[in-house]
Amino acid sequence: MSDEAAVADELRADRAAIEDAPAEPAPRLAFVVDLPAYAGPLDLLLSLIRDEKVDIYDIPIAHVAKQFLLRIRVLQLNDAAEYLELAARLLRIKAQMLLPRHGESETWEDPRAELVRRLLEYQQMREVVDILERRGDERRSRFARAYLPESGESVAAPLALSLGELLTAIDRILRVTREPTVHTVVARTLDVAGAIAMVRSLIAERRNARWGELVARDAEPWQILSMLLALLELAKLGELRLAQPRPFASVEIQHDSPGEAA
Amino acid sequence: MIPLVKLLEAALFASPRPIPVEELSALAPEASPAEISAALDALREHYDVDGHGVELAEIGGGWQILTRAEYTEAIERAQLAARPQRLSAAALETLAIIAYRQPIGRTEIEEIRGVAVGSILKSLQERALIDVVGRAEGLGRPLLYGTTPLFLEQFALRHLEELPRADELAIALRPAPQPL
Amino acid sequence: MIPLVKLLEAALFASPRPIPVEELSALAPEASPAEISAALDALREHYDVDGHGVELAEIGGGWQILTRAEYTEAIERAQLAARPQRLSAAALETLAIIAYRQPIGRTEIEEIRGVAVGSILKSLQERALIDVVGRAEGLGRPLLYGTTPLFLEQFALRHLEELPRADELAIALRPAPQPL
Repeated sequence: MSDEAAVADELRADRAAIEDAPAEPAPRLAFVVDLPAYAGPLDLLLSLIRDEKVDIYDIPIAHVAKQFLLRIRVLQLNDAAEYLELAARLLRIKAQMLLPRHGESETWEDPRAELVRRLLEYQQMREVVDILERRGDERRSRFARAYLPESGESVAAPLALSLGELLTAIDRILRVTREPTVHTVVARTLDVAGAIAMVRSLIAERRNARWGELVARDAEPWQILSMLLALLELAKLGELRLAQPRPFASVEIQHDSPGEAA
Repeated sequence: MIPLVKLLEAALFASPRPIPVEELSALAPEASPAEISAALDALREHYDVDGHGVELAEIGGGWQILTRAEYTEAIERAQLAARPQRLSAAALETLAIIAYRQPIGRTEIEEIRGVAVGSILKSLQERALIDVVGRAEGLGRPLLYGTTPLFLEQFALRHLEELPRADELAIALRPAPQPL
Repeated sequence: MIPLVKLLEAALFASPRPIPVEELSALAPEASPAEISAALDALREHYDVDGHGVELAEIGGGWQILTRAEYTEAIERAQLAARPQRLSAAALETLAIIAYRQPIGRTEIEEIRGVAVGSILKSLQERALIDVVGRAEGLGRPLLYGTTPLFLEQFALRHLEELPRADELAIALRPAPQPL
């Protein structure tokens, strides 16, 4: 078999391994009792490199890629997509390593270089995490004053507002509202109860009102119908009287409570 | 101070409410009630004799450390001067919606936020960050809200157009292309 | 204790959060910065030498009284106060990156961590440990994040420079990211 054919075969097998990874049920390994929680694919890869005691500057890619895929399967990782992406990258590097090198070896660029750089950067960040964790624990082990007796009258303090806070708020809104400007038009059912409540509150305040005050000029048909039915209902209940002085004139609505002079 | 007094001091300081004496006993199960009581006396005396800014008080069956009354006024004055209040996330969101959609009615704001905003509108209005700017047509003629000049002042904006456009924000918030 | 020390103690006792030095100065406008500083030293020394259950700590550009760690267990056992929850590893990683590289955008954080961080950024922001500090130039003008004063507080840092510089970490590779 030629080199190219061998590489192609490897790649086929690798692709199959990736495609299988999430679907295949995890083998229940007896020794996997306490699954460590990984913060991400780089965390997993880094701990693999540590466990396998390999040199980070000279990673045996084929071996590490295989182990990496195995761990993804065993751990049944939830964010599998991100882990699989790194797995695919490892296999790509492996393929590049398998390809015969052309030209001078000095000009050959190690396909692992970018990965190593990222791993080192990630490891550096993990060091900071350790520091933060230690300091956070230290602080958590000491309490601040918790009991705050109520003070007398509290005067409103001046406001501290930043544009950043406002932008953040908009950010949050846009995250939950996908299409903020598009409203879906749905058929509205009549809201007679709402209209009744509104008329009642209006005539509780004033002796009379006119149709034009109750229904806006550009009211939708359902609003006009709701109001009409509400007025008829209230008239039937004897709470108000309707009058139209002349044809096409605005309907007048009068408060009609018993015991009051007309 | 002896260890028991120090423990009581730390617990009284850390507790969100006054502590009844039985609960103080739970702190040091090996100490007798008489020892707890003596320790409380020692702490009170220490604060009084040594001249501290705080004192130990038993109020309504619970023990608490209180700031001495003579300092409270100075403290409140300094706090007020140096620690301006912040708006809650809910209030900021409501304010942001009004800034971008004004004039806007309560129902529309509630549709976007998914929760009632009545009391928030009221407090934003009290702080003069928003105001009623008109009434919508239609049933019930709901009130419409808009931002005030003080709003611009607070955010150091010359005019509303200085806010980033909503479509710019939407682009910024699109899921980024996956790394790796 | 002299009156100024008592006043500062009263104010520090009354506050659940560190009090910035400016606010302490506002308490006693007639005192010079040197006098304030001397009074703080006197208070710290009093707590240490006299053996109190609390101590004075310098955190996030301000001063705060905290209980001594040795009493925490007993206080928790007696259920008088509870320690706040720890942050997840994912949240700490994201915070670490923001602390060192601020102002930094989401995409950049995701490149380093290798995972999406949208929901973590949101929850860190809700906990007020980070905030939007600006927007980057360029397409979409992405939001940039930075740490807040509360971040310093929760990790008992006096200021960001207290974290080791990138080149002091065991592995130094990139030109030092601005420590800010």
